[in-house]
Amino acid sequence: MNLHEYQARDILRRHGIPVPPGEVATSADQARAIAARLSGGGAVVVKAQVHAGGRGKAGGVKLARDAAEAAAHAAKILGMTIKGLVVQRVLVAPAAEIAAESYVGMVVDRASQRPTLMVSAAGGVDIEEVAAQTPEQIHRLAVDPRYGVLPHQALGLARKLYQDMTRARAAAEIMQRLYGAFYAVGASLAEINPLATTRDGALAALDAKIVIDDNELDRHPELAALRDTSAEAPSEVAAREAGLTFIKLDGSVGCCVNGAGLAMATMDLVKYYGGEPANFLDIGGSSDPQKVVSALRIITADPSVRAILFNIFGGITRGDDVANGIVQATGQLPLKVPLVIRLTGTNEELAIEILTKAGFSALTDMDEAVKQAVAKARAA
Amino acid sequence: MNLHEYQARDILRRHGIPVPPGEVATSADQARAIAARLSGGGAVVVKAQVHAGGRGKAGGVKLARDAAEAAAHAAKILGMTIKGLVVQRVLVAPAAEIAAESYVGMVVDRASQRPTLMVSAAGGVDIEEVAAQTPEQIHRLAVDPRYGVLPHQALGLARKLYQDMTRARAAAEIMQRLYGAFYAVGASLAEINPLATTRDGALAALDAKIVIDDNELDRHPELAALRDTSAEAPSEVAAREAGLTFIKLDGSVGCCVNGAGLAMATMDLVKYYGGEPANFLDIGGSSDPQKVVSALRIITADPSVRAILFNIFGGITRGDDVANGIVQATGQLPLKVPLVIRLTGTNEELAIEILTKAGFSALTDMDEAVKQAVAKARAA
Amino acid sequence: MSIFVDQQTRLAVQGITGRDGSFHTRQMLGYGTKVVAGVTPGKGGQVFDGVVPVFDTMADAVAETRANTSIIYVPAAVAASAIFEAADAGVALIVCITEGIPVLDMTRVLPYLHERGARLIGPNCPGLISPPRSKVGIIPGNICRPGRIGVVSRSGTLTYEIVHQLSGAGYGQSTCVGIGGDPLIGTSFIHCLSAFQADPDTDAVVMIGEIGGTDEQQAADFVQQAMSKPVIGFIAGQTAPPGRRMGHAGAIIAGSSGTAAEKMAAFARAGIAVMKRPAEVVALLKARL
Amino acid sequence: MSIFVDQQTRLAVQGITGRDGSFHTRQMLGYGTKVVAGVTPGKGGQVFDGVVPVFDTMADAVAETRANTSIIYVPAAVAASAIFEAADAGVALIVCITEGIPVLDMTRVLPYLHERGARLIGPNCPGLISPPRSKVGIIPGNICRPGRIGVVSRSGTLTYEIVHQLSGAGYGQSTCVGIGGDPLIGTSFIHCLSAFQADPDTDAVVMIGEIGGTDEQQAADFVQQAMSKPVIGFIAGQTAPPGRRMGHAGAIIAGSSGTAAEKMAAFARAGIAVMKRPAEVVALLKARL
Repeated sequence: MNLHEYQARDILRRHGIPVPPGEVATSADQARAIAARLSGGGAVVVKAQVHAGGRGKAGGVKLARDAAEAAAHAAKILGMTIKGLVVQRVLVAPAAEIAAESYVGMVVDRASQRPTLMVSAAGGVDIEEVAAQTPEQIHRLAVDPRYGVLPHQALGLARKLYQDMTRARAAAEIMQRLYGAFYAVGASLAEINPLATTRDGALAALDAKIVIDDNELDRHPELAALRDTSAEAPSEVAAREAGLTFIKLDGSVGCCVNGAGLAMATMDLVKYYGGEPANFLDIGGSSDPQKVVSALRIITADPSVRAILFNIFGGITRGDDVANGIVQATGQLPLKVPLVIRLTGTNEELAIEILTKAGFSALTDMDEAVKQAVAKARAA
Repeated sequence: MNLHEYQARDILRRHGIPVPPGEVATSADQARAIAARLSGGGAVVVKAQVHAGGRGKAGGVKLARDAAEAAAHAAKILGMTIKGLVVQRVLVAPAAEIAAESYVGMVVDRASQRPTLMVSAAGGVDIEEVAAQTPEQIHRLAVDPRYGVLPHQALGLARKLYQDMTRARAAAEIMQRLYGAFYAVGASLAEINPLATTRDGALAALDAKIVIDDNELDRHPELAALRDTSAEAPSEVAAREAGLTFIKLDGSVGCCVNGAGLAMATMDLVKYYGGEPANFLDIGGSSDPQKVVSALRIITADPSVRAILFNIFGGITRGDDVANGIVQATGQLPLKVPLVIRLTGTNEELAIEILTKAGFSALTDMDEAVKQAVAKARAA
Repeated sequence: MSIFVDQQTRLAVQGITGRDGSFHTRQMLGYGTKVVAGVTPGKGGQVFDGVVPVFDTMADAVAETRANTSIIYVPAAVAASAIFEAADAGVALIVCITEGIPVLDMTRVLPYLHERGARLIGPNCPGLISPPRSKVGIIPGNICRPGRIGVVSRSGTLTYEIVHQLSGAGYGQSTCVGIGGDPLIGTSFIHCLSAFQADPDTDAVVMIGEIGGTDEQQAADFVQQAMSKPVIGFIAGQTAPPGRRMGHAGAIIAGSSGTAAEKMAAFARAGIAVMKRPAEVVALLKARL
Repeated sequence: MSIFVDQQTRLAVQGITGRDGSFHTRQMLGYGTKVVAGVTPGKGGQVFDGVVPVFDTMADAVAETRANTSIIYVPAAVAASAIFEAADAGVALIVCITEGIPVLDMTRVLPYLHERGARLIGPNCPGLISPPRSKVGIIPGNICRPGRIGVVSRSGTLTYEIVHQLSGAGYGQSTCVGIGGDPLIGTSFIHCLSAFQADPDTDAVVMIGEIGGTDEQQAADFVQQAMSKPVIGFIAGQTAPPGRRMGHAGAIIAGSSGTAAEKMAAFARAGIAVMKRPAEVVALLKARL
């Protein structure tokens, strides 16, 4: 789960990392008031709070000389659409005079299986680009989670960013605290970019990004409450609430599959046979007919969908349950697009009987089903 | 540093361990008010807050049927002397109806070098006695501090105390939290005794004892502030403030030594030659003359001291510094008891010159010096 | 023969009385797996289906039944704890079916297992099966046939699809291992490939990967350097968009890293025959054997 | 010969620019110890007394000077961190003089050292000396003589007292080791006794213990089972009251455990000659050699 910048800043601040003041506004008037209160008459920055990179290029980050200009910028940014997401909130913060910018991030490195600090003196830009173009500018520390980030390790890393020992010590402290925050909130990514050196030589976390591991949300209800469903595609919100994994794509073949690997392979096969998948959708291992109903509702809500493909390999998932779900769902909301069903494995015969009785036909071969679905989507 | 029961209870409560209500009073009126507020008209217990075991036997723990009786008990207990310590505070807490009592404690086990949970179903009594008489009733878990107390380990231990799984789970949770508290406050001992099972089957930490590692106090000023100097011997408070390690004993030969091992060996030698040491006193490794002055002041404040013995083996400690300290101190407060000085090692000649000039004589042999000091203490 | 599980496997089921645990215990018993113990705290003393004794703790289960393998069906919130418990009890192989374990829990679990020399398969995996008698997990026994092809996969149903193709064409399996779809897992492709290479009863290996991470790339290097047996590979997720978690927590393209194209190229470079679609597995295998 | 330190010892001083560090570095240099590096973060590039290069980190110091031993004189609050750093830098022997390190810090430090196979002497110890040339710590060189008696002690000045008696009577020392007065220490009596037993240039060992813990009792068992060389023992604290910390954090009688009487009895049972007072060391040694 992505957090907004302002939420990430709050978490870092609570963990003792120096974060400059800043508050969130949902209207131009609020933005004006915050600017007046925090800036002391000076310049402020107004930043769109959306789950998308490249906010600056999209015009979602603006410098304002005073509170009036902050209100004007906020009025423009609020309601703006950035990468398909409507801006509902802006962060208003005093503009800092920046002497230098570093990057400090925490991830779990899959290869070493360790929580890993990544830092770079090339901050303020996309770290992916730094990694691609000047990988030697990125320094890593694979942390032993049995001991945490040890002070000398953090200082050694900080010295790669700062010559000055006082600043290096401050940065080392920030790295240790970032590690603490990372575990405390169950993050899969926590980054400070930039970690700015201000004119007076102090360090400040100017922008922050935290992604929470969805698997941690059950034990962190206070974080789950931070979810901003208004910043997500409604279909994905609905899918999550129905216990489905759904990702909207741009094609015309709606897919409903059991199992993530098979779902990806099905999408790939749609593409292989000349079609374009409209979505990734995994109904999971259980075989609750209600999930099938929800899945069909979400798929059919997408106007780009021209044909629907079920691909079910029964294991734990029972074919008859899926068949019942399809019959039930199509009874409730009659389909306007063709449906191709591939179904094999557990209770295959029973499933086919149920479907046949309801007027559907079912295939057992995956390639054949995908070909038919692609053809029908084209024809529609 | 020992904490009072009420301080230890606060710490456990903050770490999520179920501790029944209870507040501290310094007067009978306060005790009455607390009893009225907390008990709902029922019985309360009034407990002396002193750093001494056996409070119950000494009459420092009383059950009161109501607030009036609580005030009466408090009036009696406040000001009472238990093992040489004057009671300044009482804890007033609602009396619990107890079905069973366990013991749960955390220490660092020196042999395994591990933080260790010790538990026993035989709670409510001195755990030392249980260990001596029925050691099979004590169960231990050496914790790997790299991982902390793992849930299954705590549950395995809790099952040795409780058949009932709900209670065992609650106890396991308490053990994990006690471990967390132990590290959080830098304790060398943290025990709940008894961990009571109340009539309704819930667990509650009725009495708690926490000893903080003195070496942690610098990083925990909030704990250092809990020190109750009124509950300690004034000579020891003065010694600590002067940077000396001092322990009052019952003999007549005052000892002033550099180094803890040599100080103990000096006391032992006093005893060996028929005397009794009046104290343990280590002036430490540095050789600040001011420490010698403080040491002499503390030793001479003890009316039982009949002779004073200096035993200095110069290493880091410079003999001339000690000699200067002795001259300075005896100039400020003339001695009323004989002084025997043994001094060897670094700058021995210079030291003897300083002492001789000031009218003192110094020996270089430890046995000879101790014999003389014992003889002088006897003669005095 | 087979890898990791065989007739010597004595299985303890952690969470045997739960919905999934009880269902799959029956399936495993039906297949012939030696399920010797179940564990559910508070239910010690019961006997599951009249045949499997239930214990309060893994320590008890191992002490009483000499279980050498455990399988975990407990909820995600307590799954890491169950793995710790199994490792402490001394079993050599731990199979964790549970999906949804926080990654940070796994960062602490993995070194613990490493210190004790215990192997973990999973989490978030279908387990493994060595037809015809040893099934530890949830892979449907009826799609498998005894044989000489090793199968290793990050996926569940996609594996069934491919195993189904193999069995249908007469290619039985020595062992099928689902290593799991999470970012941090106990047993990697390389561990399995290495075991299949050493197994005299495995002739070829089918490796089913997906987007995310670099496990497949490392496996490709291993195949090139250390394997003499033919390997057929598949990568799911060619059409997956970057930055989105495709169901499996581990199936995510981070930046430009972990794409299907990258992995398929690594396979090709290492001499691994790459399926473009699952149905190609039989033809590719036939050409290599 | 000697144990733990010798002419091959290449020493890095952590905290070389501090009050204690600089004083004792001069003492060690004067004695002949090969002090090859100093470490003080932020002072890298300086040269201490014109002879010892100073580095910002232990890693730099080891890389540049091939230091194989470190000694720590930093304040207690950061001493555990200094030990971690030394272990990470790969030195084989770490001597920690610092007093006042929290015990819980040591519970984390000790497994870290163990994982890396590094030996720690101390903390809260005077270090060690192998006369006539290698001194790593603060034991005054002028009271020691080269010779064939091993000395191991939990104490500082009490050790000097006994070494002084030995040297005065012509008994030089192969190595004197102060293992430290804290409850948790890196090197126990047993480690030292075992090393002295193996050292061809040590004829007998003087072991100086004190109240608290059971290290001496375990050492007595070791002497009985594994040592052929004579051992003379002393225990300080016969008159210590229970429950009070006698200066050293480790010198405390907990309940009825760790008393001097108990330890002296264990010594006697193991055939260790027990001094009643320090001055007896020479006579007892003479009788045994």
